[in-house]
Amino acid sequence: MALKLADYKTTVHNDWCPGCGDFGILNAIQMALSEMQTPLHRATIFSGIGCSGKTPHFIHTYGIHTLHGRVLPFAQGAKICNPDLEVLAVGGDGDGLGIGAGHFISSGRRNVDMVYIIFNNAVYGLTKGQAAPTLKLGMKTKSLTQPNMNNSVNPIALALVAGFTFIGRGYSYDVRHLKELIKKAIEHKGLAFLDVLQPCPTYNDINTKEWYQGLDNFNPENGKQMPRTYKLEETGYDGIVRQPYEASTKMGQAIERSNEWGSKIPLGIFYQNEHIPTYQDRIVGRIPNYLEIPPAKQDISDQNNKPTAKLDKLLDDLRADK
Amino acid sequence: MALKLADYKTTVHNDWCPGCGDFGILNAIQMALSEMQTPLHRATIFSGIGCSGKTPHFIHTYGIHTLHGRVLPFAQGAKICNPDLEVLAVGGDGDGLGIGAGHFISSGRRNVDMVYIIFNNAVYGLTKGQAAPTLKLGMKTKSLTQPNMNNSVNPIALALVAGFTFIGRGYSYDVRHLKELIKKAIEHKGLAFLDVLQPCPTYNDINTKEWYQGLDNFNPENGKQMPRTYKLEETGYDGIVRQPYEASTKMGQAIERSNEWGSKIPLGIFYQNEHIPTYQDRIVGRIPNYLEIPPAKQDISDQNNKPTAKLDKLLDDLRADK
Amino acid sequence: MTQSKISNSLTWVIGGAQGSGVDSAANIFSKACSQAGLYIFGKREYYSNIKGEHSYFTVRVSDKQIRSHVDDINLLVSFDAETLFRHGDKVTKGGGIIYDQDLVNTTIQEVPTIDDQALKKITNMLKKANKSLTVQGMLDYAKDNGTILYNVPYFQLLREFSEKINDHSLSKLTRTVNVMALSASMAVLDFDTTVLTRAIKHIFRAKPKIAELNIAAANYSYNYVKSRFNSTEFRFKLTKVQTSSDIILMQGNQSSAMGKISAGCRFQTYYPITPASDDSEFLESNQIIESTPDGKKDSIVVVQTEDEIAAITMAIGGALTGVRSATATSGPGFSLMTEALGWAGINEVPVVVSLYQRAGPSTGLPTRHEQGDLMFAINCGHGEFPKIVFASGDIEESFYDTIKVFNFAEKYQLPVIHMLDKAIANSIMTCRVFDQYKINIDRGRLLENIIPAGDTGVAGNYLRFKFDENPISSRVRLGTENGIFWNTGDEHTEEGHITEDPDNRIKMMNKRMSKLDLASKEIPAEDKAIAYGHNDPSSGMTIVSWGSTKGAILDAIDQLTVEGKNVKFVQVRLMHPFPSSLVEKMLENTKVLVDIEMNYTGQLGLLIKQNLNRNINYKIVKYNGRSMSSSEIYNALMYIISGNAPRRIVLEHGA
Amino acid sequence: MTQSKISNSLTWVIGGAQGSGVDSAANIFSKACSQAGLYIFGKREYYSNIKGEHSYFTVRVSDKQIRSHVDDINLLVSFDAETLFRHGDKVTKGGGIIYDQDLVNTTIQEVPTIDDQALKKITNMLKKANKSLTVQGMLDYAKDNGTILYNVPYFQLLREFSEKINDHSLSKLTRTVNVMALSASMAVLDFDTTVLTRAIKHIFRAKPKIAELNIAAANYSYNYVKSRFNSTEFRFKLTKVQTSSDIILMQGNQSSAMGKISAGCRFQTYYPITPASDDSEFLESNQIIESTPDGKKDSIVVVQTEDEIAAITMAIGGALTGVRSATATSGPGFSLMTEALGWAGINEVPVVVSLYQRAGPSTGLPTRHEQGDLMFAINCGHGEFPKIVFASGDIEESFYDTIKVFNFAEKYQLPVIHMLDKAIANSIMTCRVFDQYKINIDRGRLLENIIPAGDTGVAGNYLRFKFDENPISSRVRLGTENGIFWNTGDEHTEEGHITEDPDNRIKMMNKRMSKLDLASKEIPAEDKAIAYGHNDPSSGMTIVSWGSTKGAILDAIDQLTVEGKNVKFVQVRLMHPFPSSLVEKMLENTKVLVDIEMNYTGQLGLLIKQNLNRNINYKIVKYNGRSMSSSEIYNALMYIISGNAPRRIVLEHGA
Ligand SMILES: Cc1ncc(C[n+]2csc(CCOP(=O)(O)OP(=O)(O)O)c2C)c(N)n1
Ligand SMILES: Cc1ncc(C[n+]2csc(CCOP(=O)(O)OP(=O)(O)O)c2C)c(N)n1
Ligand code: SF4
Ligand code: SF4
Ligand SMILES: [Mg+2]
Ligand SMILES: [Mg+2]
Repeated sequence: MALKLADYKTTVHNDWCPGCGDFGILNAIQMALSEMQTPLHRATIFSGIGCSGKTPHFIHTYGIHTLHGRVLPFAQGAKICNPDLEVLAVGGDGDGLGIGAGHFISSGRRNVDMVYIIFNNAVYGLTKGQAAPTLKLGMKTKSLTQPNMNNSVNPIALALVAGFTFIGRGYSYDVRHLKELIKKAIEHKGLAFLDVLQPCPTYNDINTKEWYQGLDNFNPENGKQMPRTYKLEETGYDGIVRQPYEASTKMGQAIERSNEWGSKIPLGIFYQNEHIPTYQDRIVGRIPNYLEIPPAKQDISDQNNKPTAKLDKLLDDLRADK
Repeated sequence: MALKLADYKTTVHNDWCPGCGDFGILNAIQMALSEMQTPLHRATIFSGIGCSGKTPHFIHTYGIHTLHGRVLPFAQGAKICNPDLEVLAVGGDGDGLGIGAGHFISSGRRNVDMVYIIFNNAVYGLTKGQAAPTLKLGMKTKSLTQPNMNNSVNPIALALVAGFTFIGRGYSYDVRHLKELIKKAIEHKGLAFLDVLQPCPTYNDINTKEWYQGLDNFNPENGKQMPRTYKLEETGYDGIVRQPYEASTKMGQAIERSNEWGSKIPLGIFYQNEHIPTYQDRIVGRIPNYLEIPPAKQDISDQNNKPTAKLDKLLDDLRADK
Repeated sequence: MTQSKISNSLTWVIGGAQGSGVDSAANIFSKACSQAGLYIFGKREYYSNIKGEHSYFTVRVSDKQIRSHVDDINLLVSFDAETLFRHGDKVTKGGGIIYDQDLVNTTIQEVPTIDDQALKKITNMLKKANKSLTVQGMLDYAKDNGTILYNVPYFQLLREFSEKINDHSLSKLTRTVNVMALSASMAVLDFDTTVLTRAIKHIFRAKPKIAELNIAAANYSYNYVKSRFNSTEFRFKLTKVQTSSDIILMQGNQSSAMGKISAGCRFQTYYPITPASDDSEFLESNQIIESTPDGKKDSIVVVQTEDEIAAITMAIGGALTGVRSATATSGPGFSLMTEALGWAGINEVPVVVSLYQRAGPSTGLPTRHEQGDLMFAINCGHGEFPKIVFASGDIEESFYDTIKVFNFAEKYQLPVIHMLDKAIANSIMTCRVFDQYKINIDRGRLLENIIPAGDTGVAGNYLRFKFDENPISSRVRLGTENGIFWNTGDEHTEEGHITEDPDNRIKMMNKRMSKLDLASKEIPAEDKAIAYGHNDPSSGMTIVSWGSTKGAILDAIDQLTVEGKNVKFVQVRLMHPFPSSLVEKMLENTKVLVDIEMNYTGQLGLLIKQNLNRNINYKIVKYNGRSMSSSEIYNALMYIISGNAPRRIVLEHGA
Repeated sequence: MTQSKISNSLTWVIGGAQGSGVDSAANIFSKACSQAGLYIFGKREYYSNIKGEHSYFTVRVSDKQIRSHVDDINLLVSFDAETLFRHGDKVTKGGGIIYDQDLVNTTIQEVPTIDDQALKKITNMLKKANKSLTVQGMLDYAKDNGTILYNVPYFQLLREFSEKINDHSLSKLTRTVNVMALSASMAVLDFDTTVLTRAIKHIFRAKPKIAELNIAAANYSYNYVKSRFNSTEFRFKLTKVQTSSDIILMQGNQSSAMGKISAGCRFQTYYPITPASDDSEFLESNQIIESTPDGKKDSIVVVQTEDEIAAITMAIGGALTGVRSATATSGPGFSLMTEALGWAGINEVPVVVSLYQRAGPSTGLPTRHEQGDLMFAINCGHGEFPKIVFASGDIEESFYDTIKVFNFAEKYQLPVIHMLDKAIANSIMTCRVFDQYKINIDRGRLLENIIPAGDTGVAGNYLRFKFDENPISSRVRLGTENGIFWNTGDEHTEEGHITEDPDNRIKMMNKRMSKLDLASKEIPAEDKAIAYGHNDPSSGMTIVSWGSTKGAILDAIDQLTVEGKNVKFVQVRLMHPFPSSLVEKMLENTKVLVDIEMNYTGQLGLLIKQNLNRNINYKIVKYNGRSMSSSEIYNALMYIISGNAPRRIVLEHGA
């Protein structure tokens, strides 16, 4: 029996602020899973701490709401032990690029086959609107008493340099497009990253829905109001590395596009490279039968509760008479 | 009286392995300071933990050997409180790009006016040769029982994306060139990063002195043996952003060069941009007299040990009769 | 039936959705009371949520000093349904409820923010009382309790008011509903409107337009209620009394920060976390510091870091330049700081951590109260190093203590963990104006100059960790001429260089750890522990506690005294090194020792056993995330006095 | 003067620069002894340095089981000057020193790795004895002590040997100098060369060529010494005895790792740190696991993470899939893990942390020993959550205990901190071969399947934190059909969703914390504490201790018993929850309680006071970074027995 969208929803009361961009991302995740008919029990959503961190509670799959900044190592641990799980990690920009930036870099180096989605609202939502790492230098949202002191970090470029092998950007109010991105990220073999632009109407009065829609953004040529976001795929941009040798060029163009901001903000797939072995592949290089019997599928004791592991060889080597 | 090179040396026994690349870096730092005639007491060398972390003990300036991975926040704290100090932070690649990667990113966002030098030997020296974040995927140094499982991180590109405003690379056996780089890094207004290629003869038998010298590296054109490293400045490369609008192009070319590795490894200044306000400048935006009386120069109590701060205004506002 | 009036003594509660103005209404009320010369104690309860979940503010008012809340509500002020469902049953006989007439048909199921557990509890209660599961049902329930109901048709009033002031942006006006509810309560209490007006002006002093609008709305609502209801019927009443100019109305999330400014703290790092961020944000908003001599402007640099590890290490870096440096955090952040505290310990760096406790473990109940971090703070960090752990008991103490902890940090050259908590941070009270000159600044052995070798005076070849100055060596700022030293997390020589020599190790450990003995000797008794009251020789009952339970305990034992039962109370303040002999002395003549703590284990109890070899006779603990009321403590103590109490009493009050 | 021969009982020490083959020489010696049927206890001391600093290896040999080292050296084996300067004076009368003739003129100032403090100490000693500050001076000093000197001209031997085997790469041959020194000692001890040969082969089994070269060099040196010196003149002698096939020679940095393989640990994360990394590296080198049924190959995935926060959180992530997961670390890394341990605590996730203690605080003495993390481990993490802290006393225990701690973690669904230390990790000893089937695997309430709703059996609507299974609910792996649950660091409902309800909070706290009561009840006595021996009723002296001091204490009390003095020893193993009543019982009849610990504070002493309300009469502590010898403990106990000892005795032995 086909799973319906409703099957992916819980009855937990959602207490995000009215109009929060998080709702769109939540819907997109649920739609993606439902369109892919991912069995409920096969998926696990991991999250960090923040408004965004509450996401798993609203999704009817396994849901692990972890610690601030640590969602990636938690999620990787589960995926490595059981590669059959569909693992999605989600969290805020403060969570992932502030306190969690170190794990972000190191996860890129591993390329574990899973998806990581950052809810990018440029503020620390749940702690009441402090500047997040994606807020531009000198910006003063209504939640700040003084302009932001720090340069912003570019999540797309950072992911690229870290080694993520699928990098895209979505917008929380373009749920359909975002849903497609999430599906592609899930299908990707390797670590996929999605930077999702997420208005926080409560604290961020700069990067609002209206701002992204471009209500104040006029085409210099024809004077027409135009949305700030545009879709890479609609411009003929192709971020997919089809041959390994293309990687460097494609990275270059992705970086270039990632620097666009202000009146033109690209959405879509910036980069995808399936020629990099996943962490799972690399483990197979050490443990040939890893994918057949990964840690989670090993019987460690027999019916008599005796260990199945045999230490004979190891111990023999140490015997006094050896 | 002019300070001599010897004045910058301590009598502490140096217990690095014979032939360690760290010696060259130490010498270069001491030479740079001495050529710049930095008063001994004005400089503070901060370090992380590792073989490289022992550096400050060999330099006769203030020396703060901190915690593994935390050298940057320690150093920034001191520099922010006393902007008159000459602050150098040094540490290993594991220290700075493994456990410390999060601080690396966030420091880039701040652009505190100081220098950070990574001793890049691609291994965790002091813990006996485990793979460091700069070791390439699949490499097996003599200290490893199995090939490295992780992709390497590109320190130059990472520094660029993080927001460092001066980025260079030196080689520990080219002490003169490295010394010049360090001097330029010190002179730079903003956060300067130097990636220093540092052979670790004890554990890394891949990126050895001989390898950098190119004993096995032959020019495909003339068959002549050629060193792997070359100097950017000798190829006419110019990484300096002279006008703000050049920044993006210069970043692009820096990224491109940073991807060179193998038979051609660039040394020198990849990027320099003094158009980004330093953290000190940004504080002045909030606290106009910060540079004249920074935290370290404020008298907090008078001769009678009474606080100089006056709370009257704050308290008045709270009075019941207000 | 006429009842005697109760003047200037009541508990007033306002509730509503997060973001709907509950706090500002309560602040106006509190300010008005204090302007009227009354004493208040207020506390805020809220969810870890930005908008929509239920929050409420309790303000207890009195004409004498009070320090805690009580369980009962005398006047419940509401403008939503949830507040009624959650608190309607707690209003006392003769108390009142102000509510929105339009909501009476709202069913409990229609309120999405009432979680399953609360739903079950309230439903059961209403069902048992045969009431409908609606606001009306709850109001009926309250009426049965003897509560008086005041319905205010907010929407209608707003509409009328909008016409009156000729402003038809109802959605904007709707934002004054909190103030309307508040002023309705003022009318019921027969409170002075001029004070109300002044209070509104004060709270909105940064936004005069908004102030004006709110004053108009307040008056409109006030007059409506006055005209509709006979306020003399209500038992409780607030009247203006003599105001004193040396009383302030102080919030607990600013008192320690203010202490930092006075203490000369000039560098604070932080990573946002509830309930600690307010401390840093207050400093950030007051970064320019007026100083003597007149016209001198000092400043505090506040840095928002990437995480708590950076916060503590950056603060230590700052401290090395001789700046009084601090960071403020809560449990999760503190957990991340312990490695660096060890570094500060071994390098003898003074640094202050303001630890605003909240309910743990892990994320726990991030906006709720607990005192669960005591044993962790004392034992934090691998290895052994000296640290001072100090706990303040209330808002007033937290100001003075903040100056003291900086003195301790510098005198003994070690990290100090200053324990505060959510109950202090999210409460507000009237107290005597802070005397910022009461406590001197003592920087310990901080040298501003080193006389170079050859000259007389301080050792030419400066040794940062000189043994013969045992145990406290002179400290210099980074950048001092002739003062070069080294620091390392490794065991070190007198210069600060790494050494693994076993004998040096012993000497350095002795040097560092013996600073605690010195601190134990030198720290004045009143900073170690304070004994309040005395006990009846017959019962010999003494309470021991620490931190923010102080106010509720004092209020409870006052009540007992009134009834002729005397209980002594020992408030421990210096938690580590533990003031064993002083506390021992204070416990002389104690037959029944009662430990009162906001945690599961009874952590101070463990310390007393560890340090005094003395058993706790009764534990009164609470760990439901809600601070203790004096009523609860009073009841529990009465229970113990009755002789029938179990050895461990778990308090459960609070919504 | 003829002295009686001492056969098969001696302390042998070899020293040299880090990286010069000290360890392999000691390993060969140890292996040879064990192959000869003898028992050994060996320990390694080294600097936090890669090459050049002084390291040494002590091997005590006996024909009976031994468990510790003693202070005296009977045979000192050296091939550099520093070893002589540092240890020459510790060789007993009648003991011997093997040294390089070419070094006699080396002055102490010429050895750069002798740090200032050591330099001062040695210089003073030699000066006082009127000896020159050279190797010769030290040798003279030793000679005065009655030590016999064996000079071996290594360089000359190497040259001759090189000619003999016709291999002129002297620099390569120089690397056999360690084995030459070792075999010289074998000659002096009159030890069997065939055993020596076999041992060399075994140690170099991966590199047969090198083995061969070393055997040749060994024989050359052996024969030289035999021909030059009359070995019958030396008092100490080693001879082959009956070997037993059930004795193994085990290194302490592999025993717990081996236990992990047997326990079914299939996921280990780590960040490199001394002395914990060896544990992970052993697993990494043995990642493919032979299993039953025959031919089945299981495996353990070992991940080197970016830091310790990632290590613990990744391990927890793995544990959520039902895999027995662990991480191994030392103090600085452990400090970073405490926040995540609280998360595991509140979410009831079984995970094991192998905490290899080293001397703290901060970086401390990273390659030296201490037991300084006990109180930190017990109280780690903000807030209150259940955890088990378990301490192993020696290499053998550490194997079995590792299996037990995984059982505890899964039965009680909580994090377990398994305390080990540098003394265990860097020691080697002969012990009975491990019986890997002695301890069953107990996975607790881990369900592999959930029967869906409507069917009979386990609740249809699976609740991860079901109350009525109090206190331990059934656990499923992520990915189990019908088993969907949630986890959160916030306080949660039975499903695992966030809730701030105060009553639920109390129930969940009770559920979690009461698991400790259950553990206290169920964990067998022998896993809580073990009492050894008995005390003389007259003296009533009992020692209490924990962890790796065990061996030295047992050896010391054996010695006391020989002298007719009986002392009881209580080794506490379950450190938390503390086995109060069992220890209380074990301490019955104790008049003098002596706490022995490798730390400054006497941390177990604190626990005893906290849990037993009982004072410690004497503390014997040590915190110079070097493990306790049985001689030191023996002496300290004798001191106490004498009645003149202070209440706190600080041991100071060790180089
Ligand atoms: C270690 C730690 N430090 C601080 C916090 C407090 N905290 C909770 S949410 C949050 C930031 C949330 O911002 P972000 O990650 O951007 O998520 P958002 O709320 O914007 O979705 C912080 C700092 C915490 N929970 N843990
Ligand atoms: C928190 C913490 N974890 C682990 C260690 C152990 N440790 C000491 S040095 C080191 C790595 C050193 O590698 P790197 O930073 O590359 O410096 P190098 O020795 O190569 O110069 C580690 C992991 C530590 N000191 N602290
Ligand atoms: S604070 Fe911002 S991010 Fe958080 S729920 Fe509200 S709108 Fe969304
Ligand atoms: S281990 Fe490597 S990095 Fe460390 S001192 Fe030796 S050669 Fe240098
Ligand atoms: Mg955010
Ligand atoms: Mg390195």
